[in-house]
Amino acid sequence: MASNVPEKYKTLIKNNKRIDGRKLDELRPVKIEVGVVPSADGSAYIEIGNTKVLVAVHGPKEMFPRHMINEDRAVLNVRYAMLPFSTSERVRPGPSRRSNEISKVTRHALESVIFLEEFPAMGIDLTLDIIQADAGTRATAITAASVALAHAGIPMKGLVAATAIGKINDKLAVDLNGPEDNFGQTDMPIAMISTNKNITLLQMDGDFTKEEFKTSLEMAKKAIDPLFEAQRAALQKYYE
Amino acid sequence: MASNVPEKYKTLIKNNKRIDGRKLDELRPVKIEVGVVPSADGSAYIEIGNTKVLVAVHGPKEMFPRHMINEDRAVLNVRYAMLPFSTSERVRPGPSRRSNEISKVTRHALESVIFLEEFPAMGIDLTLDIIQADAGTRATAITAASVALAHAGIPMKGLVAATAIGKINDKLAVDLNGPEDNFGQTDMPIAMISTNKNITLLQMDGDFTKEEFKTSLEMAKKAIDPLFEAQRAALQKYYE
Amino acid sequence: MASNVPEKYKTLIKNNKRIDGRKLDELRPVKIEVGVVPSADGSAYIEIGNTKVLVAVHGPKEMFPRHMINEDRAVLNVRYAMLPFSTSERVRPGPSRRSNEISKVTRHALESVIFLEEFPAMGIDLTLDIIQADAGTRATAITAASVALAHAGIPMKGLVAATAIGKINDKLAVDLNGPEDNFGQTDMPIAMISTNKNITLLQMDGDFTKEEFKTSLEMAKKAIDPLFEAQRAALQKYYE
Amino acid sequence: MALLYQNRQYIRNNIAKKREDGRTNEQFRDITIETGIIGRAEGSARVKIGDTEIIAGVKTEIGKPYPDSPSEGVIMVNSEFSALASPDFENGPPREDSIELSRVVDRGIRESKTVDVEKLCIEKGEKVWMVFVDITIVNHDGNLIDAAGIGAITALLTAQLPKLNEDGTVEREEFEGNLPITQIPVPVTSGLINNTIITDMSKDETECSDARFTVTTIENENYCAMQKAGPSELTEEQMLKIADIAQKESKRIRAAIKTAVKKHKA
Amino acid sequence: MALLYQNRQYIRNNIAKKREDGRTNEQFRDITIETGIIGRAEGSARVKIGDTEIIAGVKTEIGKPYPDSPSEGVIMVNSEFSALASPDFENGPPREDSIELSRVVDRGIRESKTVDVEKLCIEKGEKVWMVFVDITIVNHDGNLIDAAGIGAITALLTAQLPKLNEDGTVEREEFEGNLPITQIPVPVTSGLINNTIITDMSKDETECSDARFTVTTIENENYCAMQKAGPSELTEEQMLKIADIAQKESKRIRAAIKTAVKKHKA
Amino acid sequence: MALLYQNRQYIRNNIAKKREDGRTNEQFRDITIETGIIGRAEGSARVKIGDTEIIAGVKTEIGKPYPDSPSEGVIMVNSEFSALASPDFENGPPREDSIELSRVVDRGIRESKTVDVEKLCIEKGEKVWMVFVDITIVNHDGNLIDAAGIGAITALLTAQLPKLNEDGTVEREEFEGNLPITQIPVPVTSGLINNTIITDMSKDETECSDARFTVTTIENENYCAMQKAGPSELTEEQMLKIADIAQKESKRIRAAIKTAVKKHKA
Repeated sequence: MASNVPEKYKTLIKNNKRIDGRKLDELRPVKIEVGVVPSADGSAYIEIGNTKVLVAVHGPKEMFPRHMINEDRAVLNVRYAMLPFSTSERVRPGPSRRSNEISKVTRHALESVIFLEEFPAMGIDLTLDIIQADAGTRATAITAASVALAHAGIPMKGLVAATAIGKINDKLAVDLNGPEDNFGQTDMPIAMISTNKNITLLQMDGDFTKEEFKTSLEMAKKAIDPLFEAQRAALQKYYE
Repeated sequence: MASNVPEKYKTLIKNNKRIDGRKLDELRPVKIEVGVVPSADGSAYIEIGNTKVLVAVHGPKEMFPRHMINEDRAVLNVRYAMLPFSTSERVRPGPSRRSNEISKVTRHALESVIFLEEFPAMGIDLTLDIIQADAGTRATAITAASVALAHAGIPMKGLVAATAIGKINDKLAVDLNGPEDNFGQTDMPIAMISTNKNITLLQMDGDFTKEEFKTSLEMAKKAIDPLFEAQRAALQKYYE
Repeated sequence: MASNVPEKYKTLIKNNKRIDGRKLDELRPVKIEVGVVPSADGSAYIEIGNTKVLVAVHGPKEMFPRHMINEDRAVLNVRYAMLPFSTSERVRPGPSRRSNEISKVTRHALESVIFLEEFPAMGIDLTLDIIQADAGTRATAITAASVALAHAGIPMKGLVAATAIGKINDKLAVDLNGPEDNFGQTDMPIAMISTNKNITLLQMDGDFTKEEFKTSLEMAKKAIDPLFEAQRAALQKYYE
Repeated sequence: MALLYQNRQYIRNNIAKKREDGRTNEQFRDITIETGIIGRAEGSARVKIGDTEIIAGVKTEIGKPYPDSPSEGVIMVNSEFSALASPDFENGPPREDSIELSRVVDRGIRESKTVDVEKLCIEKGEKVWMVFVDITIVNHDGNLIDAAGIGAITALLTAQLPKLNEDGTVEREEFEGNLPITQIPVPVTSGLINNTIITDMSKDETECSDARFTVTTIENENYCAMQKAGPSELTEEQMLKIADIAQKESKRIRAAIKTAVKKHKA
Repeated sequence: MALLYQNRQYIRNNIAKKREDGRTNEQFRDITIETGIIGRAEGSARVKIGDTEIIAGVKTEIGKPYPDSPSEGVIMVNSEFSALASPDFENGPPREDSIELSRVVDRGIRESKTVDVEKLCIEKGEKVWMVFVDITIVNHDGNLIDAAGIGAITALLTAQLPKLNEDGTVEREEFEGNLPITQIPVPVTSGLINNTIITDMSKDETECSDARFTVTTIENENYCAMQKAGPSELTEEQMLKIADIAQKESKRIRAAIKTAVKKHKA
Repeated sequence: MALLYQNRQYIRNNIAKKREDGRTNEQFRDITIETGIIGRAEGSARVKIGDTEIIAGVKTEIGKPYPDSPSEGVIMVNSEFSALASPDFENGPPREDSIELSRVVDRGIRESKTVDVEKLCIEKGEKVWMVFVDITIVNHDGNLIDAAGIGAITALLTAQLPKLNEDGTVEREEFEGNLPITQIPVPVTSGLINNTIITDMSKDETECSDARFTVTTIENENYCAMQKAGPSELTEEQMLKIADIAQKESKRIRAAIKTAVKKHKA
């Protein structure tokens, strides 16, 4: 949502096609692979368009630091990081305000589906490394995370997948790519549970009328189905 | 005590009047209010001239961090901070060498009047937030602090108040304001106990002859009385 | 090994003499003094040429931090620091990547001679302060460290001393000084045990043929003897 | 002090029937907005929502623009939990909450283009105004995000730019006009407690809540920012309902902000 | 997970006869090198040695040169253990290992003048290219230094400099040619386990080892960097032997790097 | 090592009659001042007071002036407890003491205008000399503030400014004259132990003391800085007495500094 829009990104939709040829309600190509980090208890690699994320789960295991132990349930520790070479301008290593906030909302996006009470006093570490960023990094990471948690054998009441609904050239569109995110009007990452389509993450920046917001939620509900399918297919393929 | 004195601050005393109209031995207007932070155990708001400070006390309570516990007495934890918007140039949030030192001398200025031995192994947290700074922030904070401690019901053998004696245009003056502090010759913050006028804090930067130092101590002893009165009046008003 | 070599340092060897008059296999003057820090359990001051280092040992004593305790043996904690005024450009106080790495290799250079198993669960703190740096600071510090450890009465199976072999103007030379290190081709710090000349530290940056590497090790073996003598003489002098 | 388990359960079980302080589910506590409270700041505000109190102050500095936006000034919103506000901050896990508060308010101001940052450019690629909005929590009785958001926009609306001298130095005691503010975003947060939607939750209610949803509305009734928080899921209907409440309540709050700013400028 | 004492002893006692995975003492695991894996990076590589996997990426920025080398660009190699790679990193003493890894790879590239930093100067004393090589450990099964070193040089060999606009800004999507790389240093690490020299140690073997020695060789068979690690002493003969192995093995690895780079540029 | 309770009580009970080392109440230990001890520093000094030993070194850099004093150089005094000096520093609460030491010495030099910072301006608003005085505690046997203060001023008095080349770079091996020093402030610290005033306290005495008072005097016998420390109160009379002692003792110490500096320049 920068102010200086380069000429080539002024028109983001032409003949109902987006700059990468997608329709308004079409996701970018999705690729999910399970078990990519041998030393982790669960792991997944995901590509959604040009956004690439590696996710690893370690645990359930002894909880560190000790003073954060919850005697009634496992604690989910989430660490989201953009690798230094994942964007145009190098990202300095180490946590930032942005990455801390995303770690928190990601944790909240996943906690409600995990049976944390089955592992009292333990910790589950979830690492999300953004290898290449082209918009939608938190949504992409969440989609991979629930696959990695399943791979680690952690019991869940459903999968969580996430995408974004945005507004570009005054039209609603699914799963924004980099230029659409940078030069569009609105971006709304949203995460849902596979079983009931309830919402576990929703953030929005930009501009929505009440009607647009309502429509966006409907669009998300539909658009997210292929992600659940991709998650299931990846797990199935791994165990075949 | 900067070297470039603007024209208008070259003469800080004219006809025995200071730039804000005060006499040499006159304090700035004082306003103290008790109980301004409902969630704290004790609190006070103070204005001395344009210097404004909020003070809160939490405790006596469990001591953190644990390894700093003193089994024989309570530990007084002091945190002095200038809020980012309290001065001309924004203050970066977080502790600095200056704020750490002031936290320490403030603690020493108050410890000798508190019956800390009545609360072994406990902690008393004292937070001093400088909302607006116009010289004398540590003195003003100390004056408010003993009111907030009293409001928290912490037993003390007396109140502590503080002011500053300075030298401007070669004359001694009480309770410097901002320009007097910046363009004067000497600044000496000093804290005393109400019961015996003994000194619990004294710092000095600038230039004093032996005689001037002696006179300064005498001036402080007199000047500080209205502060003790204002402290008592504020507490009385609160409990009425 | 900088690229801009000043005129006066282009020729580092003339008639088999180095810029400070030394022969190729000659150490700089060595001076070691024991017991220079009265409050420490062991200490040594060393000058090798213009490189000056103070070393202090505290312990064996209770180990901090507690979670680093090893129940089977003492832990050697090494802290290497260049004092701010030790080099041309001021060194910012506090640990750096470089100082952390040197602390680690120094620890490894000394651990194998200390009977750490005689002090289970304890800690030995070794502080290395570089007062003046003119190349070879880690080697100089290691040479002083085993003297300070001996002074602290810590049992060792031998002394460790260290020097550097370098290549300047295509010739191998012992114990590089500042300009030789900066404008030479290769620097190889090396530490050996007095009893068997085995190697406990070796690092190299620059360029060595296989033959040069072999010759360097031989040169080090010979060059290091005067250092062991200086160590023994300093300890003897102290106890006389 | 954290709530006892019994108190938590009591609040949760009874919330559908009545709130502790007798409010209706969607009812705000009294809001007071004061301006011009800090003489050293370029703009300032004190906001109280019931017993919750925050102070917001605006400061400006001259700095270098970011390489990827050479002709834009910089706006930063920062909120800190002072130890003043609650003893819990010392011990508990406050940092993460503090960061979320800070980020939500920051994004609500920055990404909604509330400040026209292009007007803050002094010399392209070299010098721009950097505008800092710092928010201090003085007393914490819940709903910090709304209080902080109201404080931030009020402080910005009353802020002035210091005069810039010919030689590039800043004249801190003279001013050259207002900040270029384009709109008045107002955040309204509701929470879910035991499946009941509750607006403007107190601190105790927040501790009993399962999820929160902040919706920020601008004057034309459009939404400019949203943030769900808390571990529980929300249904589509609950979200739409909370967005409706926000649209409605924000009008009244925006009117109060405007009144305070008008009074300040009079 | 750290090795149990019994496993440690078993590996140590049998190492002279056979390695856990059946390799000979000086035998490397399979090495695979991929290039161009990160579109946002100026150069990138993924290196696997057995189950060990690292990713290396090159990024460039414009910065000020150091005061004592005003006409030289800056090259920085940084390696981080991601929490991805092993749960041990959370609890144990990883920082020191991480720093050593980082320093050894950094020195291997920087002090060997692998990058001709004088060609990275844009305006003497004012503007130079800063080249960052960042390495992330994705899976840790030992021999991280060799994997990181191979990844760093491969990423540098495939990296391009972004175009510099007339007005001094960087055009991130166009390029102006390769980085000035002068040689291909290859690190090879062997360790000492119970007095036996073992090359390319697995993670378990590393935990059983008494000392390690990394020797970096350039194309003309000369050594450009060395680093001994670990608390035990090494004899002169052991060091010479390990240096010999490095010289021999580095040839094969350098050939693999060249093949990967050639394929990338085709 | 902290004192045992019994030792503390013994020292406190007997202090009025005799000090552990036999000195009279106001008597200093032997002071030795050496100069020019660090070849790399622009100025340096080693100060011993009894077994207390500190090293002070002056370094210079070129930097930007602060925005509110564009034609003034910068002087920074920093003192660090090295782990060399005492094992207590590892465990105890050293940071706060270290900061106070640093601040008191820093203020004693900076706010007393000991260095004429206007003469350190190279180019108004752009380039000034930054002068760093770094003090390292080598051995701690009490009275660090006085030792550090003496070391700082001695190092400054012997310091020279490096030569500035035409092109703005610094020639580190040539010099252009002395630093502009205007006066010689000397701190003298006395403490209160069980109501007795004791000057130049040892480490054990410091641990037994109730309060300390540092008074810094300049050549004309005026005071330029004071700092009370420690939790106990002092009476007016005690403060005046300590200030008297400082005035008297500072003369002898200043003479020793001058002798050392004269010898250095000869």
